[in-house]
Amino acid sequence: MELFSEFIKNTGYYLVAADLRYLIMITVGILFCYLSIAKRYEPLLLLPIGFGVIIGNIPFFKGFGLGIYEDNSVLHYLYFGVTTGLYPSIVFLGLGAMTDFTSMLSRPKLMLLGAAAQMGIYFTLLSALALGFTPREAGSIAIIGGADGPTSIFLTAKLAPHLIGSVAIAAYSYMALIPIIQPPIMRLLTTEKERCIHMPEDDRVVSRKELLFFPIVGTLLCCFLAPASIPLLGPFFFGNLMKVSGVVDRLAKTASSSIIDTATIFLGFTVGASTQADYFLKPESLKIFFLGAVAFSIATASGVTFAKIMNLFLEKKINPLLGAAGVSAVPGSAREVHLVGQKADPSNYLLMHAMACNASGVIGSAICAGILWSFMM
Amino acid sequence: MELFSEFIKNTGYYLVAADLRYLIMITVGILFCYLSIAKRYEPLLLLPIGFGVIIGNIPFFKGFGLGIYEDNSVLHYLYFGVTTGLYPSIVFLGLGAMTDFTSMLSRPKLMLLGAAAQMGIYFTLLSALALGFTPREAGSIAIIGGADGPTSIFLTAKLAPHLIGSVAIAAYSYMALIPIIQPPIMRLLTTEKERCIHMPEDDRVVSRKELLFFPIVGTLLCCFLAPASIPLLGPFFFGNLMKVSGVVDRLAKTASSSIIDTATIFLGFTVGASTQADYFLKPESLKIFFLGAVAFSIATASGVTFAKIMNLFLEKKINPLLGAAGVSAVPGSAREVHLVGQKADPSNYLLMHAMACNASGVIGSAICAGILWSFMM
Amino acid sequence: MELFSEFIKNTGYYLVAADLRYLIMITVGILFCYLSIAKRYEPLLLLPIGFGVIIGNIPFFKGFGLGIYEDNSVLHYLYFGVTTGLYPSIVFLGLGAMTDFTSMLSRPKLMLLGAAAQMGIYFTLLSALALGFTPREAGSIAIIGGADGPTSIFLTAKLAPHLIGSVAIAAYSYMALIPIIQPPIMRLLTTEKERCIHMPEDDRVVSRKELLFFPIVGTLLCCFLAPASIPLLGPFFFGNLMKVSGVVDRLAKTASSSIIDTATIFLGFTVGASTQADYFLKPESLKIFFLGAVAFSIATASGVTFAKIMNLFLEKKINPLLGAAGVSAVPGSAREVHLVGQKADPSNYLLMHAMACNASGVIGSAICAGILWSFMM
Amino acid sequence: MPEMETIKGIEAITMHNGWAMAVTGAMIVITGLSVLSFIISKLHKVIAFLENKQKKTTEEPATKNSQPTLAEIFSDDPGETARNCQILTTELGNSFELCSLFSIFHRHNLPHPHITIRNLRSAGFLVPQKDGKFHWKSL
Amino acid sequence: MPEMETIKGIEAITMHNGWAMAVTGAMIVITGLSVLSFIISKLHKVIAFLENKQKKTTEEPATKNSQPTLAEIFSDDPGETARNCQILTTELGNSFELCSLFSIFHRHNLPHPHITIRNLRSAGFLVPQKDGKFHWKSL
Amino acid sequence: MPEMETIKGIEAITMHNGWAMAVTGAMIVITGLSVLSFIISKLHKVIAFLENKQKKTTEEPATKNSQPTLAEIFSDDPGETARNCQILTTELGNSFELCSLFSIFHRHNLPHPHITIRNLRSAGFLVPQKDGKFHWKSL
Ligand code: NA
Ligand code: NA
Ligand code: NA
Repeated sequence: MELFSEFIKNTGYYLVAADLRYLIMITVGILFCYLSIAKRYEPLLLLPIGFGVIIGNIPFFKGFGLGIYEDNSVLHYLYFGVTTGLYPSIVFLGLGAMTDFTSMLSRPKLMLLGAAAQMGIYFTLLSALALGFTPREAGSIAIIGGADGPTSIFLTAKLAPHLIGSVAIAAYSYMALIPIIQPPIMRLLTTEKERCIHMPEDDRVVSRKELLFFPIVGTLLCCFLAPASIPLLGPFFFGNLMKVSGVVDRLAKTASSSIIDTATIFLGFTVGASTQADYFLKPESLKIFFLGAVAFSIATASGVTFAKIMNLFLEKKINPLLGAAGVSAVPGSAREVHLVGQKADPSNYLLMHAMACNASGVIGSAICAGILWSFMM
Repeated sequence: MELFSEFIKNTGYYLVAADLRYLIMITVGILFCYLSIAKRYEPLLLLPIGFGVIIGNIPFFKGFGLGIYEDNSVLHYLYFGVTTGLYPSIVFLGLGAMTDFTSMLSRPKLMLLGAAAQMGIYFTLLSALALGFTPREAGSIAIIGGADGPTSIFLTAKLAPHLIGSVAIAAYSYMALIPIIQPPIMRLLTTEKERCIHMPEDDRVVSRKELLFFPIVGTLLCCFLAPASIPLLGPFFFGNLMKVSGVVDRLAKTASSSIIDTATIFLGFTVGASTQADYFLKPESLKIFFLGAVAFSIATASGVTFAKIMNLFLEKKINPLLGAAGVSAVPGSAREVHLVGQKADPSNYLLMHAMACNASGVIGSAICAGILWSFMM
Repeated sequence: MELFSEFIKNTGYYLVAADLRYLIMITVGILFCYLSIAKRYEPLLLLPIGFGVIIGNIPFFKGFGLGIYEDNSVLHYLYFGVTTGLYPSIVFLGLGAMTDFTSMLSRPKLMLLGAAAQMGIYFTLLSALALGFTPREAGSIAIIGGADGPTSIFLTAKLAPHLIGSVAIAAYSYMALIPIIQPPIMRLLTTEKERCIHMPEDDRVVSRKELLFFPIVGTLLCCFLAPASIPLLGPFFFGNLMKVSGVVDRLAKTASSSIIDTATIFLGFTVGASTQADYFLKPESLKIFFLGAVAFSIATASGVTFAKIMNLFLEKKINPLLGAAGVSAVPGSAREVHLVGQKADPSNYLLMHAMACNASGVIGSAICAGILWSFMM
Repeated sequence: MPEMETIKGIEAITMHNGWAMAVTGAMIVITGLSVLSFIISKLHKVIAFLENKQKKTTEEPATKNSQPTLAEIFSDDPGETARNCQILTTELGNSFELCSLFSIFHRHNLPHPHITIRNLRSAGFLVPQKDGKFHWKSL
Repeated sequence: MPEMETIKGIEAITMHNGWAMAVTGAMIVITGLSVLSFIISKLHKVIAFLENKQKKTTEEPATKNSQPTLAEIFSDDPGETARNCQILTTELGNSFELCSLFSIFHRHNLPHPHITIRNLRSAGFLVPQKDGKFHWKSL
Repeated sequence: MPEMETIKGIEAITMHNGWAMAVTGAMIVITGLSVLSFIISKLHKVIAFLENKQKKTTEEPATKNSQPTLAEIFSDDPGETARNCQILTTELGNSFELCSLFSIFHRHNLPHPHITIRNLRSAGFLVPQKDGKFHWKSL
């Protein structure tokens, strides 16, 4: 009988009564699952995270090797790939093997928009410092403005591991909410006439040699500039070289299927599980969420504004909506840019150009991660 | 010349002469390979284990970093996934992504049989204690009655790691021997008339929403009840949600192919290799084998008996053979139930119902693992 | 401003100016990429290594967790599979699942050539000792003569981890250069008449049972003889048994695709990255490169010579070119043998026989790795 | 491992609290699965109830909200349509089966998915592979 | 790494027992592969011998034992046959090629595998996929 | 985590050197991507230049060096051709699509790849699989 009552005291039902925060988090997890399945908001990210949130918030008796923050638990071992930065690096390997740089290589000017959209990062850095976060925490929060999940997780794992959950949840939430966040900002900052600017369609045929040179040139340039971005950009350009080389197709295929899928599953699941209520539900998390929204908005705004500034100097005007695609959030932001453009002028086709900005935004935020990391030495 | 004689003394030939137990184990390994290839008894499990047994019992010079129980050996690193419980968790992820709960959801009553068949576990627990095993060892041995390989390995890794080899070999051996163990017990406990009971074919169409709700409801219910089953049931229901959601097909496909295959290969191979004769060939192993046979038999018997008890209260009688499928051992026991049923009445079709019991048996034994683990805190 | 100059001092541009050796290595990396893509020299190996060399030689600020030799860096964790020998073992698992021993089983005599070609290993052992290397270093360098990348990396990881980069680069470079190294030696040591010897085409039909017995017999024989070769030959024969058994096709398929591809990518990439200039560019590396060339040449020569000696005793002469295929270097050396044979007599068809020697050469060099390792205890 | 002087038999069971463990354990698993079984048997009713409720509150916004915009981007020019489709189908990876494509179009409520696909094929934007799958022509 | 004052040349070889290592190593690998080569060359004879012996002792139980029962489960109703086949073929995974199915039927000594498969297809239980593989209709 | 008495606002930014970090960081990323953008825009010219230069120095050895020897190994006997092709195509793995085979033949400058493949098929050396891929007949 004693054993029975002991057991009852260790069930989740008993434990949750003592700490209702778990229920809040489980509701959040279910909401994420719902959004990913019913609304199809970035399901590859939201579903694993959502279910991870549920699993991570089932109350359990501590000190027993079950929780993600306890040594020797299965979740802890799987989480190792997050805290060391392994999963983000591996995801970037697969992303590289999936990314087609043709569009970007034929429109190099658009790369600048991918740089401009990173301003959200630095603005958020200042805001986070002003809100009282330490510099290392502020750097982790700022990177949410890069709108790139693995990059955010990687930098946070290096700078402020205790914030991984909050930063990841914020980053992925806002990436899923791109269709809600970006369009009003885009419309606010552009005139109807600007939104109607057509982009020239076929700038130039990109040769196979260019595609081959790019990952090597890109590695040398970006990684020399910010060596701390090696763990992200190294695998990224490696994956891309495997893809475009055409001589190691089986490796490229595995990298862009089994390898990235495996890393995605465990990354999402454990990041979700790391939101254990007693670690996660703190005022800081709310602040981070607030800052994340600021970061995304500023990033969008600065991309658009920069495009408008460029237009002052360019003869052939750029559609300033494209600036919003520089925040990466592949391919969500590209799609939004395209849709807003089409609303203004149904014959306007911005998708390929937006993808070019997207690709450059990924590189841009990885560089920023390297820069921020090296600042916090 | 000295070097040569030194080398000879370190060959397996020389070493095996000093300890013939290795030869016994190698014979067992070859037998497992034979059964899996020639008789096709659960080849996905028996072949890796069988070859692992061979590899693990090639005599070698100790203290050199070769054996599975020596730090720094390749086998030791691969075995890490067993001792930490990682492989079983990952296998459950894949199993979830492969399991179709439609059959079970349309016949909820049959779930009880999956619970009843777990009685073998508790009976074996008592027997193992009576034979002088410590409670933690007894718990590990008892779980063999769950007839679920990964579950057994997981619990043993947590409770009594020194028994992993014996428990795993016993569990998998008896799972392969299901066609020999179960039918006599089924026939002994049922009348010809009972075996002829037909089951209604189409109970109800299961909607997609039910399939979507089930993994979440199941997680909340089972994991709240026995939080220690999270490492098994968490990934299991996660895999299932990925499958039924239909929005992350590429992840579900990778989970149910590359990921589970990889875990299966290394799980089987290293569990086999962990049967190194000097660790394995002990009186305890024989006792464990004996208890394993008892566990399987009692599990089968209690499933069948419970079905007969249910029939006392039900208007629409259940075919009691289905109780035997509650031991899980997917899909072996379902097949046996079906075949015994068909022998009694060739027009009797029990397969889908037996699969429902199977699925519930998997959940049942994972819950039992959680219960036993939490008892041994 | 201070921050800016601090940042500049930490860029690769600034650091490389202080140590131009990085530029040398990056050039080597680019050369490897070029050879693999443009010349298609063993791209599955050279491309990952080449890009790894580039990544590993981007100068960075030490003590920050970026370099492969720094704890806690992503590269360091990925490199773990090299230093422990895990990647080579896993590659051998996949190789086994891809290797078809039919050709070798129907021509057992040719196995001897696979043994003879290992003489290059022992000759190099003596040379390396004479050049002042320690016995453990000499053993690692000698294994280059086995012409088998994973085997070389495995043994070096066990005996002299500080040489992994040099040994691996040497082994893979010469494997890529097989078409340049082997033909002159073959021609030098054989007469036109010998090169024209035809080999009987269909020696014997190999039954499925033979294919099934072989991996088990091979394991018992080779691993008993040299237990230290278990980590290579164990997975190798395991993979092969999975393949030929036909009962675990899904496992065999995963082993020969996702699993080996993943190990190949990370093995190549991290081995390449381990050539960090300040660790790699030393006089020893040059000596190792020199000894590697010697090893390959002697291995080729001894294979050919041994075949000629066998011919003294055989009634049905063997084409001595086949000896050169005993160095393994699958399938490059088999192709060279075939091409040189065809040059002498366009109707001569040596490919299948050369493949038999190849397969035996792989086993031979794994045994030699075991022997050398056990000598250095 | 049990030592020589281990207590055995009934005594051992009692000492280690075996009876309580067995009874409690058995009770818990049966209770657990019974409750799950009960909930499952009611699940479709709960879902039906939720659906009715939801239908009333969200039916209209749901149709207004997300997908139609995507249908709009389909133009008469097959080239543009192809590019639009390509972005809709990034989730499919590099190569895919026509039926997956069809189901995506269907999900997005695009008009005449069959005709669209046929047009894309005949215009060469959907390139058949030898294994029966298709990939997009590089644009 | 060798130090400056390292002994080199023949002396180094002798000191480190190099000659013995090289000779012994070479001998062992040649002996090993020779024995393996010899065994391989006799393997088919050993197998033939074992097969003959086994045939005498196990031929009858083998045919009695496992597979025929599976043949029995094939009924006239294609629906039932389909479900039976499905359980036989769990090893194939979700999608498979007809030839794998055929070889499983063949292995189980089922009568007329070709006809069975054709019936299953025409009855819609075997659903063709675009990639030439098939999956079972959900039952 | 920030303590209670944490400095906040502008003061905190200044104290932690925030302004410098933000300005420097922004400058670096914009400079970096601008340079990359510039290099990319010139890349095709660099490549064209390299190609011209390379053409002059390596055109002849390139054709002499590696592939033609492989073309030589194609004989009239389809059996031998099959085996030759098989070794050329180890990179394809066990099963492959005809188009991959074709591209390898093409890459090796073999004469009439289409005819060769057709001959190999009709002679049964290339065995079609159900999924549209092919494998080599075991030789
Ligand atoms: Na970005
Ligand atoms: Na069970
Ligand atoms: Na070799």
